[in-house]
Formats: sequence, structure tokens, C-alpha cells
Amino acid sequence: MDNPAPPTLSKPREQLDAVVIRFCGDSGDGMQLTGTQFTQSTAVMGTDVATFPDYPAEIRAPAGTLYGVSGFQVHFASRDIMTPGDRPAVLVAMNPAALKTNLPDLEPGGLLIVNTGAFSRGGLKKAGYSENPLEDDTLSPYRVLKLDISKMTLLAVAEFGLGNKEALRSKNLWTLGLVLWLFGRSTKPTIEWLREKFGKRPAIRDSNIAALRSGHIYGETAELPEEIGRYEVPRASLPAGAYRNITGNEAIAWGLLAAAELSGLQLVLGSYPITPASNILHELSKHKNFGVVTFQAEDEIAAVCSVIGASWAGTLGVTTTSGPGLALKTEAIGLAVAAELPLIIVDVQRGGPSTGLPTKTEQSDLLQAIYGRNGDSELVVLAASTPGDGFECAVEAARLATKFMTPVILLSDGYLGNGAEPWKIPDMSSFPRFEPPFRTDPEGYHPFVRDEQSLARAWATPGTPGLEHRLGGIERDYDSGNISYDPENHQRMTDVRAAKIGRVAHDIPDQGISLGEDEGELVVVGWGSTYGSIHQAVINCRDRGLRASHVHLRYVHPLPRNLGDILRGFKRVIVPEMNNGMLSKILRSEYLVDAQGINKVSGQPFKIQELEETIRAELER
Amino acid sequence: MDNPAPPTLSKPREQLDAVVIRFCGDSGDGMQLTGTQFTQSTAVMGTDVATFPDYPAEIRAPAGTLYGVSGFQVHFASRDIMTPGDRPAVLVAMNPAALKTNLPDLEPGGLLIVNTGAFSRGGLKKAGYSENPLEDDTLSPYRVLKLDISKMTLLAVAEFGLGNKEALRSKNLWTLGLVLWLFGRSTKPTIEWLREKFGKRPAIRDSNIAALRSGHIYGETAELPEEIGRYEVPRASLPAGAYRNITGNEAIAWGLLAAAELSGLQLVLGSYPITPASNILHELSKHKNFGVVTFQAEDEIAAVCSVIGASWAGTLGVTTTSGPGLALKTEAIGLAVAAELPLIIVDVQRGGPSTGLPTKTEQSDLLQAIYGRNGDSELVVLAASTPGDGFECAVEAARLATKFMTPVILLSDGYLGNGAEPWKIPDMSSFPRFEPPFRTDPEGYHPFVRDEQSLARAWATPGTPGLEHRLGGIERDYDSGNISYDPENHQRMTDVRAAKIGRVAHDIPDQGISLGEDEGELVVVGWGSTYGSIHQAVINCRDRGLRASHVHLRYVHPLPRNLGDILRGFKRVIVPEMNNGMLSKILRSEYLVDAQGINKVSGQPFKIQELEETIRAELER
Amino acid sequence: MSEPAKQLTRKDFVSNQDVRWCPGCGDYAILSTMQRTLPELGIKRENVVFVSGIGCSSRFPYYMDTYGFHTVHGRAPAFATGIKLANPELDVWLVTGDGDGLSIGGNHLLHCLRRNVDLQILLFNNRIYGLTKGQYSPTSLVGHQSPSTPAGSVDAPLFPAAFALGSGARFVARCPDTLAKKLAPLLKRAHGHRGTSFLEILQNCPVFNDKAWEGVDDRSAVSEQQLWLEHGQPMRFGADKGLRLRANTHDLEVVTLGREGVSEADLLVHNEKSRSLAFLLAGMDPSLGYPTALGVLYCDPAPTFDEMMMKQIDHAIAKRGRGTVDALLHSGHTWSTP
Amino acid sequence: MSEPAKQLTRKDFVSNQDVRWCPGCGDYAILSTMQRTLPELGIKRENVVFVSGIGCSSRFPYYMDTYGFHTVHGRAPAFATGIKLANPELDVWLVTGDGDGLSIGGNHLLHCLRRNVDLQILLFNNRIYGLTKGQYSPTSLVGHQSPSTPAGSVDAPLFPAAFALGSGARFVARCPDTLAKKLAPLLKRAHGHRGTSFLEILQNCPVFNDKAWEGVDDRSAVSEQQLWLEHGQPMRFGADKGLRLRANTHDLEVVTLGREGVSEADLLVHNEKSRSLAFLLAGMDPSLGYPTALGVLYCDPAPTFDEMMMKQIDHAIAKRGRGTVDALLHSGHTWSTP
Ligand SMILES: Cc1ncc(C[n+]2csc(CCOP(=O)(O)OP(=O)(O)O)c2C)c(N)n1
Ligand SMILES: Cc1ncc(C[n+]2csc(CCOP(=O)(O)OP(=O)(O)O)c2C)c(N)n1
Ligand code: SF4
Ligand code: SF4
Ligand SMILES: [Mg+2]
Ligand SMILES: [Mg+2]
Repeated sequence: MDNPAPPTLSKPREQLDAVVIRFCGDSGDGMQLTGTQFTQSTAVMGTDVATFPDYPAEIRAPAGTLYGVSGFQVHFASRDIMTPGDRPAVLVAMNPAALKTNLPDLEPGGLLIVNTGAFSRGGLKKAGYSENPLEDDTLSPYRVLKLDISKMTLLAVAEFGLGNKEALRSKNLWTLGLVLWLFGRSTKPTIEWLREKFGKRPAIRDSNIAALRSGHIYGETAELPEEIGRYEVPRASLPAGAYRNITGNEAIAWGLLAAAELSGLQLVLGSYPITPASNILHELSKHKNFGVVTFQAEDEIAAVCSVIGASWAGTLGVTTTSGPGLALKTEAIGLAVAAELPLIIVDVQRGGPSTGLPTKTEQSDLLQAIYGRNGDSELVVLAASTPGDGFECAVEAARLATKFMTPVILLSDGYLGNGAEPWKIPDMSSFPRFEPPFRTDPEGYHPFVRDEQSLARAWATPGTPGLEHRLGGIERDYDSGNISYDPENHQRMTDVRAAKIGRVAHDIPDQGISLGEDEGELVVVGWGSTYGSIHQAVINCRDRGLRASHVHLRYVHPLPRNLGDILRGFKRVIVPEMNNGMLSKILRSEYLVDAQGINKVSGQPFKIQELEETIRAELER
Repeated sequence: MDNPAPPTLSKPREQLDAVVIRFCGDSGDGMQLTGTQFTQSTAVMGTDVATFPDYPAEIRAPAGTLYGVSGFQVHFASRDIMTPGDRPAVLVAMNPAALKTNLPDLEPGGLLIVNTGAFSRGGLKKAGYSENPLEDDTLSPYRVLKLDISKMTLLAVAEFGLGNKEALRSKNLWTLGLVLWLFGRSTKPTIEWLREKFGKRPAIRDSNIAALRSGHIYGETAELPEEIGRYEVPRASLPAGAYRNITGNEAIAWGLLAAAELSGLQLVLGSYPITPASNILHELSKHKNFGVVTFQAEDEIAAVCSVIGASWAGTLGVTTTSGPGLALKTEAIGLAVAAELPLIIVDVQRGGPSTGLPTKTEQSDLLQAIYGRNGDSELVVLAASTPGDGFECAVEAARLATKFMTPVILLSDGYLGNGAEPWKIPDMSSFPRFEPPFRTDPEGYHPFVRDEQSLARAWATPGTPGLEHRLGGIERDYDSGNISYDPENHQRMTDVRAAKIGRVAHDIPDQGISLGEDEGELVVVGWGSTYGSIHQAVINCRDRGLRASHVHLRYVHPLPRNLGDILRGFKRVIVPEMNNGMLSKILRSEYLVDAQGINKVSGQPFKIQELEETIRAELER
Repeated sequence: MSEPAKQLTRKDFVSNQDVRWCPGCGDYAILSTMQRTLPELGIKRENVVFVSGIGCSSRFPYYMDTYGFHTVHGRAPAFATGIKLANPELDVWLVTGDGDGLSIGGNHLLHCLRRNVDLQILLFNNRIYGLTKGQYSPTSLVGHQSPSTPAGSVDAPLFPAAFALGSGARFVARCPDTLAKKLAPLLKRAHGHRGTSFLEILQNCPVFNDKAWEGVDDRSAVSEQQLWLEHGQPMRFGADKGLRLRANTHDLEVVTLGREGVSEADLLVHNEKSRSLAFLLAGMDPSLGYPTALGVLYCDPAPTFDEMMMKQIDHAIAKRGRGTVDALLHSGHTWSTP
Repeated sequence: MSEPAKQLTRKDFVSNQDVRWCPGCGDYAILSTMQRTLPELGIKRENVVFVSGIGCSSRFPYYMDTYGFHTVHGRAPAFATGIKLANPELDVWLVTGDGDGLSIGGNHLLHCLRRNVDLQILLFNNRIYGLTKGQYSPTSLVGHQSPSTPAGSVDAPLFPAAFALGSGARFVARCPDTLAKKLAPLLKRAHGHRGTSFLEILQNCPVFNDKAWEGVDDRSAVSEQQLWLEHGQPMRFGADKGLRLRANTHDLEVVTLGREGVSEADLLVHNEKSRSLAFLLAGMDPSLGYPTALGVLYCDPAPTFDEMMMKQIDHAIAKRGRGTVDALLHSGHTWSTP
């Protein structure tokens, strides 16, 4: 809730609308922390922020290697922004490997801050530099600030008597201090955070604080070259209210807690660790005082089965995973479809196929989520479009799962899961409570009596006197729930299961238009984490007078009932996806519209510019 | 190779074009054996035959219960037939429960043969009859032959000194004898079969033979009522050659042996038992003298993993399963896609979702087969359309898997798997041999060097000097096969994997028209086991002068390149499927044609008449 | 909660479903013993839950008029664990087979036993896959001919009880299907034991593996193949046989009482709390002339998984107060825009 | 086949990949010992295959210049079994972790051990999931705090060696990561053993579970926590400690030689062929003052799965002749139409 005034400074700062900065260095250099703290400090000042952490699959790759480079990109602006930005205007490179892998992304004329202290012969060699790029003309297209950050850090923390190696650990904080100064951000939030985090290790706490301050002071006092301006990014005009930073994984975890609170159900999470979904398990494990049970199962199959059991027993059963885990859960999810039990499966997608690229992002589980089960086994699929959106999506997933007694798959991805954004804290009292269809009355009960409206069967939980019943995966009689091999009954049950999912489409809001007219030349249809890039690209196109609209789906199965009409209102439908064309397949099949995919499968999010160009090209065709 | 002359008889036989007969009784009554032997005996006489066994999920359901009824329907004709027939014209009911569940299917005026010996008070009660249907007017719409088959069997086998229970076991053979007589079929094939089968148990052998003969003689000698005609179904004009009966499961098993022979590869089957696929495992387990390794794994995951390992090691790896098993194999199949290894997965589909209806048939795994994996992970999907077609499909699956270094899913279903048809024995020398792309030359080798034409990577098997390499599920570098997290490389590899499957479409034959013109009013598009019903329904429609064509797909992914043109040549496209609309989704999406599904999900195959009516209705719309 | 449980009878536990096992199947006897035993446990019917996988044995829940869940193949322990975590008050019985529990489901069984979730596992061991028509299973003897092994199986069978002990089980017992007088008290003890109770029931499948337990399932309960264990008692069996350890070794030998001066005092005394003794007994190979150990091989209770999980929650609530989402949303770094 | 294998050196087994474990990881030591040991086995490099699942440990194959397959999580034993069935000549090493092998992969491990497929399994036990950043594993001690168990884990750890013995393993050994002098000969013995050799390697993860094996991995190899087993030798450890069995029981006690009249003759003698003795040793709980048993706990060879499967094929061919599809197609009932 603190909101420090920007430090008063003598020279005026250049005002900027938006800045993209990327911190990169060795995985051991603490770049994720630097990025997170910078985000925190700038968000607190009222700018809008979006982040993109990008780190290696190895836990601690050997120091100095190219694949050991870890990066954290922050985009902050005085206007509403949607993505972490296409390319950085400011690059902080802590070692040669980081420079090598990240320099190509830096905007021409961009500002490069480089730690010369790490440019030893060995370091250069590991990065594959035969010449020292600080000494040839590699850096000539950029504005460059060469500083021996290592040395300055050592000086700053000398008084705390740490070993060399330990002392050098603070160099990320020195850097952070400098960058905070550069953008007129206060060190206060970081100092507070360091105090809390290292409260029990005073030497580390104090040296870190000293390094941070020293970097900040360096900016103020050193004679920096003329072209290295100081900048200011004024506060964005975000809607009034309380804000916090949140990652997609946190938002989903908290959304699940909210769903439990709103429904009065106990939350039971059964999960097996897998990148990039593990953090949801970790986050919920911290909150046992919400009555949440978190169970690290022996594998993904046990994880989902345990919570199907827990669902039957009357709790909100949730399992969290990524693609390979979803593949393993498939058979059991089919049972939840057949037994008609509520269940939430969160899939934080990553690069595939197979083990693929665990730390990279992708949207390539969509067809698996919708179709990847034996038999006709429909369920509900939702997708979060921003980190914060995960919160509402989780609540909605729980509402639909319990109202319709069906599994719901909630799709997120690595980009949302780890990326943070300032998020307007929702007012819990604005969420309607919802009542699960529990049954206690034995009169006329059988396990497949249905609600006429929702077609959901009654939820009778073990422990309820008089409602003893048997449930299972063999086809069940429509009128008694007992095993039935009867052909007509199978047809009837197949039909009612499909009809029930059809009813979901009547329960969800009509599809809205995120941006632009509701008919016209071209509509860009997206789902999931591409929201930001698409939205900004469409804004940019519209700013140039092009007639494009943006439609973004939260409900990917069943689709909103008015979607067909919307799409048919446009001459062209284009569908950017981080996969080889999945939603586009569905839209074509469903509405017979000639939806064209824009597909990117590189483990990286779309750049705004890429999309902008495609939209323009499409319109000019 | 035997081809007995029909027994000469005094009274002339009524000539029939085709007959549908159904044997039904308690699961303990041996109806499957009766049906199979009848099929054998009539096929040997040169009629075309199609069968449909339908039995309970319980191993041995308690005697006399409704759910313990087992049936076997045989359709035989002097013309080409495609299906086991919509409704029987002759029904043999061995007990009250069988009568109760099967009578509604008997054609009005049809012939009912009923074993009065089983109509005890207890038996009637178990079948839910409050009145004895033999005594009221339940049977009046039919021609009825009431015989105490139990008693006559006991008399026939009295001399062999069996206990009552044992002796009664032969009553199915007595019945078979009578029915063989009715249709002018010889008992010889069955007698030979009994001799072989019970060679080591002479008492059983002899009593069975005696019962069979006695039933046959009974027909000849007893004064049967006037309306119970004797029939003759003359031989069909099938193409000349050697024939045998074959089920879909056998055909696939043998086709796999053929593929091994044609490619010189050793066949390694890793499987886990599951209805209705287990018989493929059983069949191949018998043929160890083909050098085939059959491995019953601990579960489906181990089954598929073991043969992925075996494939890498240079053999033809195959796994066989049904829907729930395919669900479990999903993750590992993704590895085979990523590692680009040949692999055949046979899915004998059954009723779903979940455990569903294990002994019933369905086509509802299509979308799972094509799309049910994490990541963009395309593979090849084929479908067999008749039992015998499984043979060729298996060979083709192996050819494509090894040529393109890709997993191939071969879809069959319970109806094909257990159903038998007379099958013209193929000439093995007519199949081209094929060479897997083995590599032995270390020059320029890395594990992902590709063939320029097929885009398949080289197959280097452990044990080959100089080709030592590492393979895995993490994204691999295009140019070295080493682990690569590079974004552009991931895009490139994703593209080449997709392109490779695209090349398969260039390697398969153009789609043909099964029946009718290649453009016009309406085309019925099918895949898999609906072949027979669709084909006959289209024939019938055309006989009535309607302009309908039939297109039947073997290659469901990738689709034949000319399919879009074919479909666009018709005003209407209808797609009958035993699922809720899967191929129709794909056709709509792929070609933007308004393909309409005709969907049946009852665990039962389509009846010809159902389809005929739908086609007519469509054309009259 | 406050109402006294009404006196239940066998009939209260019989569901309205026709039992669909083959005539003569050992499962009938187990079902009947279960239905007769439950009323004696003083429990509420609505709290009783039967969970199973897939197999003939796994049809069991359909025939019990309690809560029942016939799940998917091999995963029943995972479902059961979730049920207990959702509601530890429930009285969960898990029914599985040698295929369901030890072939596809071995891993879940292992982890359920290791965690010591408070429930009863009944593994019906007929040494065969019944439902899929007779393929060999992980407990089939070497050389077993089956549809998938027409030339005989080649892999060594697992001893389920030894596997359970290796997995950390804290209650391991064994009993043939039809000896109701022995089975009923074992069901009661398994029920009384807190934590996972593992009871292997040697079950006959007359259709696909008849007489797999011949001798061991002798109705007299005193055949030479049956070693009935009693805690603290010497290991006697048959008319006059006993077991003893060769001095300072781990080799068991079968001795005849009264011969060569062997008396009861020389026999090994059963100690339910010794895991390694139980392991030795569990693995005795009948083909080498040893009897089959029956009764309670091992019982040594420890805190249960569900109990400790609940304690952590109670503790967190006691310490930090019941969490509310509103407070959580405003915790940590937040800021306001006007 | 006929060419003599050229003399290989350590370098022949080093692949061109950068090793990507964290600095100080115990996996480095294991890798290096492996690369030094393989040349001494007189094998052909092209026949050597490393198979692994997923985890830090499972990256092992990338660093060996042999054939290698980094498969999917937990399933390496199934892949390895298929490889051996396809080509029994191959020399297969399986590398797995406590998570890969015992959490998700417990069932495949069990069945590989039970079947006795001829290969070596190396389980790197760091009592933690390394690759996914430190969650507790099935071998973590009770109370282990990790990202998924911030209040401490509640479930009892598995003893991998006890699990292997319960699963029917026929070779079980244990060794710390960094004691190359101990590990190298064990790798050789595991390699020499026909059938599945199970070697648990106690591995340090300095990042997420540092010092998990403190004392047990003492470089001196004579700490009081280390009981090095030798077949036929009395069980001595530390300076003057030993193990003995309490008479006619299964209770082990730690004794001090020279005190209370205890001499070496009183000590238990190791017998590699006793499964139950091995089980007793495998399960010794260090928290109760017992040492950790190291070296070969159990070794008792039996026919291997792959060998017997191949025999059945050879036998069928010898008896029935090599099958041809043409003959098969015309076997049984066939008929002709003109
Ligand atoms: C995923 C899956 N795989 C395979 C099957 C087929 N299947 C059903 S029961 C069974 C084996 C059952 O054996 P067991 O547990 O011993 O039970 P029994 O029938 O002998 O009592 C198998 C393989 C299935 N239903 N689901
Ligand atoms: C199907 C699947 N689930 C989960 C994961 C995530 N995952 C990778 S390694 C691992 C655990 C590894 O632990 P261990 O085997 O002990 O290896 P270590 O890293 O400790 O050497 C997990 C959970 C995965 N890769 N695949
Ligand atoms: S097959 Fe065997 S186990 Fe299954 S019901 Fe029949 S007798 Fe029982
Ligand atoms: S996380 Fe642990 S086990 Fe993994 S590489 Fe690092 S030190 Fe080794
Ligand atoms: Mg069984
Ligand atoms: Mg580990």
C-alpha cells in the first residue's frame, strides 16, 4: 500500500511513454530476482507492467555457458500495455554469454549496460567470442555503458567481511540500484523486501542493501556520458483501486481458493510436479490455513484419480499439470466424464511434443484438451488470457464444474504462468456465491437423476444416509444408474452427456468484441496468452486507420452461442496461435468460415510487430 | 480346401438369395461355437458370409439371466454381402432369456426354433416372463418350431455315459445339425473340427458328433410342419480363388507377420490384454516360430514404451489395445513422434467413454487417435474397413511407419475384430517388399539427418559401430540432433515434422470412389467398419434409381490429396459414424464442405435400412 | 452423529444387483463373508465405501449396498486416498485383483502402503486375469500356459505380501477365500488396524485357473500346506510339523515334532512386529516344501497419512487463523492508484 | 563379431555435450567413475546402451558417447526391456532417480526386477526431485520441508533396496556417489551379473538436499555409518563395531568388539544369497543407530527373461520350422471357388 514519491533530482528527466528493459546474465547472477524487484518497484509507482522471464531448463547450468543464460524482460508504460514488449530498448548484460545471446534483440540505438568485470578470457571463450566485443565494433550500433559492476559491488560490500564469491552475489542488486535510478524509481520496496527475506541472515541482508544503494548512488553521482539519459515513465491512468503484481500461476492458485470460499467447498489439490505448473502446487501448499488439502501424488495418474475420489466425496477436486501430464491423466478424466463428477484440470502448457521445451511457452494442448479421450467424452475447456485472468477463470471453472457435474480443463501456459502483471485486486464481495447440487433427500434418488435445467446429475456424497449408491465407468442406466449394456440406453446416455455440455453454452456469457466493430473487414480471433500481443497489434493497426477487430475467447469448449454470427460478420477471420493451427481447425469446422491460422511454434510469444504486419498484409491482399 | 457337394435330398429346397440367422442362448450354451461352425460350413459351400457375435461382458454370467444371453448372427447369401444383416429371418432361441431379448428383432413371419426343454418355471422367471410365451400368443406373428432339444440331445448321447450336465453341453451341436440340414449344409466340416479339437477327449468328441448327426437326421426324418420349409442358398459368384474365414483381429495379426516378412524386420509386440483387442496378442503368441516376440507388459504404458525401445533397436515395434489403453499410451506415443521412430499402434475400438461398453463396438477414438497428444504431434492414422482388410492395412501401416519413421495408428473396432468374413487368400508374392531406412555409414551421420524425399530421419540401431548417438524427447537440433532450446530451431523442427506427415499424403494412393459416380447429388463418406452397411445401403438406393455415391477412407490422417476435390463435386456430403461426429468435423474443417453426420452411438453397427432411409430422406429434402 | 447406529444385518449390505460372477467363483464366498462381517463392526452403513479397479474381483462394490466406486484399471488406491483426504471419517475398503493391483496398479499400491493411508486393501489373488479371459498375471507360477503364453510364462511370480512389506506396509495378512471362519476375524482385524491394512485373499477362479490354491485352501484349515500364524505362538502346522531357523542364519527349516528330539520349544515364535520375519514368511516357496503362511504376518501400527495431513491443516488454522481470500489478496506488496 | 574389440579408454565414452549439472552435483562423480570403468569391461562401445527417464540424473546418457535414450518420466525400465527383447546382445544400463524410478516409475521398476531382464539399473538417490526444483520424493525423510511440503512431509520414506527385494530382485547393491574406489568394482559386478542388477547410488544434491547422506558418504569409507558387506565375512563397521542377531529372533543389535566379551565370532556373517537377510540389512534405520549397509546386499542369479523368451522362439522354430505367411494363410479350413 506504500506509494513513495519519486526522488527529487536536479536535472530534468526525459519523459517516455513506455520502456522495455531486459536483464540478462548467468543463471547464477540472480536475474529473475532483479527483474521481479524492478517490476515491483515500477508497478508501485503506478505504471502498467508486463514481464517475461526466460530461463534455462537446467537447474544451475555451468557458469558462463550460453545455455546457462537467464533473462527477465520488463515492459512498463504510462498507458495500458498488454505484453512484455517485442524487443528491449534497454539491455543489461552481466556476462559475455548473456551479451552474445541477447544483443541481437536490442533495438538499434538502444541502451546497453554491460558488466565489464565478467569479460575475462575464459568468459569470452565460453560464450564463443574469439574477439572481445567490448573492444571491436560489435557494439557500435548502440549506446553503451561499460561498467565494472563486479568490482564496484566488491567495494560496496567490503565492510561486511564476506568471501569474494559471496560478496559478488550482490552484483545484481548493485545493477538494480543503478537501473532504478535511471528510471527514477525508489529503492525502498526492494530494501523492505530484502529486510524481510534475509531477516535471519543479517550479513547477506546488509551487503545486498549496501550494493543496491551503491548502484543507485553511482547513478546520481557519477559523470555518465551525455547520451545516457535519465528517463521518467509517468504513472499510467489505470482504473483507480488497489493493485498488486501477480503471476498466472498465483492467480489460478488464489482463484481456486476463492472458488472454495464462494462455494463452501473444501479444496483438494492432487498434483505431481512438472514445469511450468509446479508453482501452483507450491503456492497452495502454503495455505493450509484455508483448509486446503495439497497432495503430491506419486504420478499424474494418481494425482487426477485422487481428486476424482475427493470430488465424489464432496470436495472441490483439482489437479494441475502441463502437457505430458495431461496426456497421462486422459484415461481417468474419461471416468470423471462418464461418472459425471466435478473436476478441475489446470494445464499450464509448455513446448511440445513429448518433453519438448519444458521452460518455454506454447498453446499446443488445445486439441488434446478438447478431443484427447477415448469415446465421445465432451467436457468444458476454458482458457486464461492474462496472468490475472487466471483468478476469474479458476472461479468460473469451479462454478461450471459443480453446476454441471463435469470436468473442466483450464488452459494456461508457461508465459502466463511465470509472467507477472499489475493486477487490480478484485472485490471478493462482487463474486456471486454458488451452491453445488448436493443431494441429501433419499426420496426418488438414484445416482443419475438429473436436474431438468442443467441436466446435471445429483451429487450425493459418501456419508449421506440413505443415498448409498454405486458409481463406475461402465455405461449406466438412464433411469437407475445401474450398469446397462442396452444399446438404446447407451445412445440415450451419450445424447444426454452431449446435451449437458450443450447447456453450458447457455450458461456462459455471449462472446464480446475485445476491440473494434462487431462486423467488418477482418477479425483477429485469439484465445489464451496471445491476448496482449493481439490486442496491441490490433490497436496499432487501428491507429493506422485499418479496420480490424479483436475477439478473444475464454470459453473454447463449448463455444459461445453467438460466435458463429460474429465471425460471419467479417470478411476475413485470422487466428494467431502458438501452435500449428488448432482453434482455427475448430472454427472452420464449427462455422464453415475460412479462418486462417497465423502460427508460431518457437516456444516464444508473438511479437506485436509480427502480428501487426500480418494483419496489414491480410488487409492489403 | 475341401468343397463337399450338398447332400442330395428328396423334396426340392426353396431357393433363397440370402438368409440372416441368429443363434442365441445362455452364455453357457455354446452359441459362439455354433455360429462359428455354421459360418464355416456355409462359407465352404461358396456363399458369401458376414457374422456378428454379440456376447455379455461377464465371463460366465449366471445361467438363464437376461444379461447372460449370448448371440451370434450369420448372414449368408449367393451374392456379395457386406454386413451381418439388419434383422434375422431365422432365430434359434435356446432358453427363455434368449427368446425374451431377441424376439423383437425377428422379422415378422420369420422362423423361430425354440428349445422347449429350457422353458422351466425357474427359467421363465429369470427371463422375467410371468406367462409362458410358448403357450400364449406371443409367438403368433412367427412360424415356430418347438422342439425339446435338451431331451433329444440327452437321448442322442446316452451311450457315452456322460453325466446329465455334461451330456446337455452337446445341445448346441444338436441344434447346429438341424440348422445345417435346414439349409442343406454338410456336417462334415464340423465333424472334422470336432475330431481335431477334442482328439484327446474322445467321450466329448463322440457325444458332440453324435448330437450333431442326430440333429441333422432329425431334420431329414421328422415330419416338420408344412410351413417350415427347407431352403437352399446357392453359392455366390465370388472371384475365383482360395478362401478362408478370418476375423479382423486375425487379419491384423497375420498382416503384421506379413509386414515382418516383407521388410525383413523382426516383429516385437508389446501389449496388455484388453477387450476386444486381446486376441491379436493371443494370435501372435502362437506364432513364435515366425521369430515374433510377444511381450505381455505390466500395463499399456509399459507395452508401448517397450516397443518404442524395440523399434529404436531395429525391429518392427507394435502395440495393440482399445480406447482406454490408447489413452494411457498417449504420452509415450508423443515421444515416438518426437524421436521419429517407427511404431504401430493398433486400436480395436469399443464403446466409450471410460470403461464404457467393452464388448460393444464404436468408432469414437478417431479424434483421440488424430489429436490426442500434447504438443503439435502429428502421426499417421489408418482404418480397416472389413475384417479381411486388416491384413492389408497392417502391411501398409508398417510400410509407412518405417518409410517415414513415424508412429502409425491403425484403427479397427470390436465389430471387425470379432466378426468373420470369407476372405480371398492374398498372394504373398503380390505384395512388394519394402526396405527400412537403416543406416550403417558413419560418414556425415547424425541422428536427425533426413532423407530428402521422405524427410524421414535415418534409422541407426544400437549395435552399429560408429553411429553411437543420443535420442530423446527434448527438442533436438535440426543439424546435429543434440538438445536445442533455440526458438528458431523449434520452429524449424515443428515444420519439418509436419512436412514429413504431409509427404505421406504424396505416398498413398488417391482416394477412389467405392461406388457410384465421382460427382453428383450426394456422397456418403465413411471410414472403418461401417463399410459394409454403407455400401449395401448405397447399392439399395441406387437400385431404386437414387444418385448416391460411396467414398470410404482407409487413410484418415493425412487425408488423400484428391479428397477435397471429390467432396466438392457433390451437392451433399453425409458421414455416417458410430460416434457423435468425428470424421465429419475433420472434413468440414479441412475442406469447408457442409458434411453432415449420421451418428449412432449404441454400441451396435448401423443397419442397412437405417442408412438407406437416411440417404433417401437426404435426397428428398 | 448422535443417533445410535441401528443394528444392521447382512441384508442391509446386499445390493439389488444380480451377482454376475461365474458359478463356483471364489469371489462369492468373500462377498458373503464380508456381508456377514460388516454388521458386526458397529459402523454406519452410510460411511462405508468400497472402491475398486477393473477385473472380476473389482465388480465387488456393485454387490454391496454401501457407497461404491468402480473406477479404472489399477488406480483404486489413488481414488481411495483422495476419498480419505476429502473425508477421513469414511470407512474405506479397497478391492483389487492380482492384475489390477499388482500388474497395472503396482505403483499406486506401493505408495498407498508406504503412506499408510487409513483403509483396508483386499487383494483377490487368483493368479490370473479373469475378466479378460485367462491371461497369466504377475502372480502366476512359472510355466503357466495361458492365451498370451501358450508356451508357458517365463517370469517369476511376485509374492504380494513380500511386495507389500518391501513397500513399507504396516499390516499384512493372508487368507484363502472360502474359509469364512478364518476370513471373518481377519476382516475385523484389518478394519480395526489404523493405517493401510493389506489382506491378500487367495481366490479360486474355477474357469481359468482352477485349483491354483489347492491344499492351501483346504476346508479343514489344518492341511500341511497351511501355516496359521498367531502372535507369540510357535509356528506349528499340519498334524505335527513346525518351522525353525537354522542357528544364526536366515534359513528356515521344516521339522517334525517329536522326531530327532524336536519339541515345540525349538520352533520359531511368531512376532507380528518383525518386518523381516514377516518377509521371510511371506516369501516361503511351497514348491520347496514350505507351507504357506496364513493369518496376520505383520502388524505394527504407525501414524496414518490422512491423520497427519489433517493435523497440519488444523495446526495451520490454529496458528494463523482461518484464511480468507480477501486478506490474501491484500497481503504482501500492494499499491493504490487514485 | 570376429574382430577383437579395440582397447577403449575413458575418452571414448565422453560425448561432445557440455555436462549441465550444477557445480558440485554428485552426478559428476558417478559419470566419471562410469567413464573410467567401462573401458575395463572388455565390451564393444557400439553395444553399450544407456537408457533413462527424466530428471537431473536421467540426463546421464547425453554425456556418454554410447547409444543413449532419454525417454519419458518413469518408464525407462519398459523401454530397456523392449531394447533387450529386440536385441539381447546389447549391454543395457538404466539410469534413474528416486523420483523417476520410485515415484512415477515404481511399477515398471518392480516388473523389470521381477522379470529379471538382463540389464543394470542405477538409481541415483538424492532423496529429492532435483530437476523440478526440490520437491520431496518417496525417499525423503519424514518432516522434509520442500516447496510442496512447507510444513514438512508426513509420509514414511521407502528403502529402495527393500523395495527391490520385495519385488524379486536378484542383485541388490548400494554405494555412495563419490567413493569411486567402491563404486567402480560394484559397477563391474553389476555388469557381470546376469539378470537385473539393482544398484542404489546415494547421491548428493548440493542445491536442494545438501548432505542428505552425510556420514554415509564419508570419504574414508570407514565411518560408523558405513557397513561394507562382504560375502562370507562378519559384519564389522567403524573402528570396532559389529552387528549381531539376537538369538532365534530377527532383531539386529549393534555391538562393540572387545566389550562385554563380544568377539568377531559372535557377529552375523554376510550371506549374499539370503534374501531375507538382505531385506533386514536394507531396512536398517540410521535414525535408530544402525549403520547403512553398503556393497552387495544380495546376489543370487536366476535365468533371465530375455534369455528364456529367446529360447521359446528358438524352440518353436526348431520344432515347427520357420513360419512363412503363405503357409499360415493356407492353414486350417480353406476352400476354393472356381
Ligand atoms: C486401461 C485398461 N487396460 C486393460 C483393461 C482390461 N482388463 C480389465 S480387467 C483386467 C485384468 C484383471 O485381472 P485381475 O485384477 O487379476 O482381476 P480378476 O478378473 O482376475 O479378478 C484387464 C487386463 C482395462 N479394463 N483397462
Ligand atoms: C510426465 C511427467 N511428469 C512430470 C515431469 C516433471 N519431472 C521431471 S523430472 C521429475 C522428478 C525427478 O526426480 P528424480 O528422478 O529424483 O531426479 P533428480 O532430478 O533428483 O535426479 C519430475 C517430477 C515430467 N518431466 N514428465
Ligand atoms: S472368470 Fe474366474 S474370477 Fe472371473 S468371475 Fe469367473 S470364476 Fe470368478
Ligand atoms: S539440482 Fe541437484 S541433482 Fe540436479 S544437477 Fe543440481 S545438484 Fe545435481
Ligand atoms: Mg486375478
Ligand atoms: Mg532425485
